[in-house]
Amino acid sequence: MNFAVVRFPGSNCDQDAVHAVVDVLGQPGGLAWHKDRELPPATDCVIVPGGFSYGDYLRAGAMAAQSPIMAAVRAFAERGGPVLGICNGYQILTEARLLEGALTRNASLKFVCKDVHVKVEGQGTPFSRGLAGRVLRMPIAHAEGRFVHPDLPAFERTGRVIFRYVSAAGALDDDANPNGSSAAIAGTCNAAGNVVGLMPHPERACETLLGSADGRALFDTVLGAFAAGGCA
Amino acid sequence: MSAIARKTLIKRPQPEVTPQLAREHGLSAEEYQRVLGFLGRTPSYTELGIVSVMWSEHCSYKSSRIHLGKLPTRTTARTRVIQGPGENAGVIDIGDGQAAVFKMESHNHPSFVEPFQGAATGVGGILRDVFTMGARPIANLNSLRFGRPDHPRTRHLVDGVVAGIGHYGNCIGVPTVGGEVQFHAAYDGNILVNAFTLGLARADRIFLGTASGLGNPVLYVGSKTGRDGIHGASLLASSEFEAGKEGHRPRVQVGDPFTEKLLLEACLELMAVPDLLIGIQDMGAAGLTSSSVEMAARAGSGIELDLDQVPLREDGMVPYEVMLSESQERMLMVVARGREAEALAIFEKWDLDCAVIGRVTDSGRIVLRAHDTTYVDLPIEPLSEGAKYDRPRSRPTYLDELQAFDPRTLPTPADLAAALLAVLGSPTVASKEWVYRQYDHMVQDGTVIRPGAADAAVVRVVAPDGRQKGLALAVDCPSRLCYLDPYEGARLTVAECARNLVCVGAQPLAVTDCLNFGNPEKPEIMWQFVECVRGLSDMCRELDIPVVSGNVSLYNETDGKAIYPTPTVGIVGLIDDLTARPPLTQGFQRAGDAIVLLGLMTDELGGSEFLEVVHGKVAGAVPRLNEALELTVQRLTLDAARAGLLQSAHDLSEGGLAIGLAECCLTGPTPIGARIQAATPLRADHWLFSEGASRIVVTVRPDDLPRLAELASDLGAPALTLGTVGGSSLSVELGPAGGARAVVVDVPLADLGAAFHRGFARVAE
Amino acid sequence: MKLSAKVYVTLKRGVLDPQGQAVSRSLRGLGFDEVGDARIGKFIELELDAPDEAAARKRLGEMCERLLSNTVIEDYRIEVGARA
Amino acid sequence: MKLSAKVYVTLKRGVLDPQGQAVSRSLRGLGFDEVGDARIGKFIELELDAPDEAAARKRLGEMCERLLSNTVIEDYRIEVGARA
Ligand SMILES: Nc1ncnc2c1ncn2[C@@H]1O[C@H](COP(=O)(O)OP(=O)(O)O)[C@@H](O)[C@H]1O
Ligand SMILES: [Mg+2]
Repeated sequence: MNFAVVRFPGSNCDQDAVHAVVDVLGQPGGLAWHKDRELPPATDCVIVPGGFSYGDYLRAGAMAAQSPIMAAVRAFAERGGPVLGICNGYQILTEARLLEGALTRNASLKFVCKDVHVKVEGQGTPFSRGLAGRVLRMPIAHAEGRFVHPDLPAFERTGRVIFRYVSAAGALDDDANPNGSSAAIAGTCNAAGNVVGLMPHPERACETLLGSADGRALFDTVLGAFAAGGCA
Repeated sequence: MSAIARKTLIKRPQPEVTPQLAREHGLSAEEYQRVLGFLGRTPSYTELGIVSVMWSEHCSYKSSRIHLGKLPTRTTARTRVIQGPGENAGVIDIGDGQAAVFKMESHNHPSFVEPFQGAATGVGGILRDVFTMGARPIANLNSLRFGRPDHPRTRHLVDGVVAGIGHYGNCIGVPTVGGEVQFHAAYDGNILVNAFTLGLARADRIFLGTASGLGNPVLYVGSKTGRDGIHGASLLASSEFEAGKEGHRPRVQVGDPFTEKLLLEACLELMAVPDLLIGIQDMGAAGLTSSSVEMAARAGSGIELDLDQVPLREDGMVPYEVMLSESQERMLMVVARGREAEALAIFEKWDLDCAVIGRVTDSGRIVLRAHDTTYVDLPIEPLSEGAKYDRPRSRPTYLDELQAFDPRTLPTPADLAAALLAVLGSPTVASKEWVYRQYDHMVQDGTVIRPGAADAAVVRVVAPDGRQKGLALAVDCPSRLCYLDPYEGARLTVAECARNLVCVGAQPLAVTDCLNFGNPEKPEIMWQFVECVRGLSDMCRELDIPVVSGNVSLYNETDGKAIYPTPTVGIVGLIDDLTARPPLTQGFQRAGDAIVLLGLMTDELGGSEFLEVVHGKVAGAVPRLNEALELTVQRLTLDAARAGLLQSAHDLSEGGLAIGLAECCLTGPTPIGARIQAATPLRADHWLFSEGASRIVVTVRPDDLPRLAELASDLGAPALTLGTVGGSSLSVELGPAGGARAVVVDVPLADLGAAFHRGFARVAE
Repeated sequence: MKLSAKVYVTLKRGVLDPQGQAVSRSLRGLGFDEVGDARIGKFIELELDAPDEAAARKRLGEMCERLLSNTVIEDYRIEVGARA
Repeated sequence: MKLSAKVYVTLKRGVLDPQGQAVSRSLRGLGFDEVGDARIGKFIELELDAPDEAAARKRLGEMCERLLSNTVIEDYRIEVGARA
């Protein structure tokens, strides 16, 4: 499965994502440049990585969402291609309106870096198929990760919440919500289910040496879906 | 068409230079005479500005240089030095064709004036020093000193400094993996912000700050030049603060980590093009002036700049301001003649401002022109040579009385558990989680040991053959000990920092330092400085590790009150194979493991945290450091770790054994208690809180105890079994050998946790 | 025509503003008991060239929709004037 | 008297505004070539009680000095009006 990791000015988890899919999972993949209008040929999956695109100036993800490459990502998504936005990538996808809602300043008003647990809810996506109910431990590192949606009840009914912050035991509780997200939402998908965004960093949780390998589940899942004949 | 108008220099008559103006620029009468002498005429205003910053304490190290020469800086049996002090950062060989590049730097004054931006730009500056050498920065540390916790400004300063460090490192994507924070009234008027960066480079591709090759073009890259920080380096960092007197306050520099990230990627891309880049230096303190002069000086060449070409941010600037500006995120480089276009294309790709602003000459002079006028024509050598003083020094008289104090004259506190909790909860000792939560310590997918888990951080480095190596790094300075005894304190500093690395199973390789002191024109301060340098030198020699880079920050003094002498030390060490030998952490791992002390029990309470927190005293003789014992304890820990015998290891420092044990109880996978039973002639409070040097607490599985004992006796190292991991409290039972033992403390984990985890909030929230 | 524009971006009513809450709490903590709610917005000053103010306003509206504000959670208001 | 205040906090002239620079560059990248410099500030709306506007202004000045603006690098401007 050929991964394209989009590199914006200020991306800083782009190499980490490449490391996870290429070095750890052994897949082909590389970087795509924000000024390009096309994704690399034969791209099977797009990762919009974490970091501080454009310094997070104005609003996290706002300027990157307007990059030339994002038109190609949008077209890829419309064809049903799997797209994963991680942290700043998630912010970029919401700013680009590929995902609903917005990611706003943490309730604590501080940057927070630590391991959290998320529970997989929706499994109608290529990144979560078969994972429903699993509790995964992954790091977060962000200052603007508080998910808000102008019509949360309606959004909840669409079943597009994929990940929620929970305790290690899998329970919803306020202490487990690191940024004050509405309904402890940590990750969501689009209507078709092929575009997924989340604040935690699965690519930082692919090796036990670094503390957790739970994040691999997302990548293994998309690989499985691909092997089984496509992701859409 | 662009709506942005290019800003240009203006032409304005320059003020006439007089001895009075020279004095206002910080030049002494003798220094000004020297200028007139080598120049044979009165300098122009711009020339005066240039000489004054080049000869400032900050740029010329005039008070410290003759002493720094004594530090051991060359390759040792243990460590191959690729680049020692004198360049932007130090470089050592870590095998496999790889090099570790690192340095530490202070940003003390700016952080006191504007904590967020001051600390942020401090991080930006040290990062540039490291990537200038051709290294990708892979980890940051910071060492911070604030005033007393209840000082009205402390909270604001803590909040701003931590947020600023986080802002810069998080945004640029370099993990901040550790550091230290201490509080004391000595820093009320002068906080310390020392930032450390470690980078990774190819050993055969190190870049230096040299302007060589006649006719090669000089490029300016990065942010535009504004009026930020003019006189930051020369006046502010080279004289004392006076409360309320802020006339010379330079315009605060604002950090732009986003631009620096672009600069970092673009520079590394440029460096990968064969033979394109000749030399590079960041524009740090004294900006364009020091970078151009230093680059020409190192190459023995000359340099000519056309200041009209410098990208400007503000209208109405004059050459003097351009040369003295300390705007951040700027680089000066020399590229191969005829290949400018290749370089420019890379910077354009990264949306960076870039301009050819001059060329390398062989004149031995720096010549600056703007609008057809020559503003500066100065010989390089006397500029870079600078001034050099052997300032008078004398031992402070108060030391006799301080050192004569005998802590044994104080009574044992009635409630030892309360004393333990008070020390554990003091902001200097308590958990720094509030701090490192705000730092991305995991970006770059290499953080193997995170902050809070061990005495040193460990980041992964993948060798070309795929082997996973670990670089361990720590910063340290028990400044109270340096105050009570600068020579011994500095030795203890190096020993403790090295011991921190050994505790994760890493072999210490090389040192960087950041020497923070008061006003060197006072003989007592100068004495502290020289004693500390002597202590550092001696201990580095004992441990066989060179000093490869460093920084000096003087005049940390307000209204005549100096900081504690604070020679912060950073050490980098190596774990050769992480897969074969995962690094150790400090927390107790499981019930039933045996707790063993490597080292000796002594009653050395002088300068201890306990004395200060419980008795309100900073006095006494500092712990004795026996270098042979230190080496044996370190050797034993490393050998035992390599043999796979150890389950955890923790260095004992502030708060002594009691605090070390409490930290081990609280920082493992889950909190767990310990049962300690020891025979000792010492008083209970001395046993608990003494800060004797060269001690490490380790745990081993009971089955492995005999092998550890054997290893210890082979090396002649003291190893004393103290007790067992388990239970839900830390209990300590003491008594004389052969006599009856009594429980001296038995503190529930919950109480320990509350003190440890809430102690810092007192200053932060 | 050389113009100067000001764009005010504020959170929509109903969107939680933790920063505003913190500011109002801190102000009261400092003894400014008279303070009630606080809300925090952004304030963008732009220099621009345009044939006239109406044209500038139209272009600024587009800038707001595309970049300067996130209309999912923010409102904006535009002021245009001659350049100072 | 129930009043409503607006406080505008802007970077002092000459202080680098990296955020403004990025926004201005980005707008031009989107085809808004007519845009020159951009500077970004904060905008704080406060409800407060005060005997009169002059008194409110004085208190707001203190709030700015102590908390709302970082006077080392920022300037502020206060507007006071009746509560909407
Ligand atoms: N300024 C800081 N930045 C990041 N981490 C820090 C900082 N200060 C302390 N830490 C981390 O907190 C932990 C405890 O620090 P410290 O109290 O100095 O430990 P010890 O006394 O055991 O050496 C270490 O892992 C250290 O790296
Ligand atoms: Mg320490």
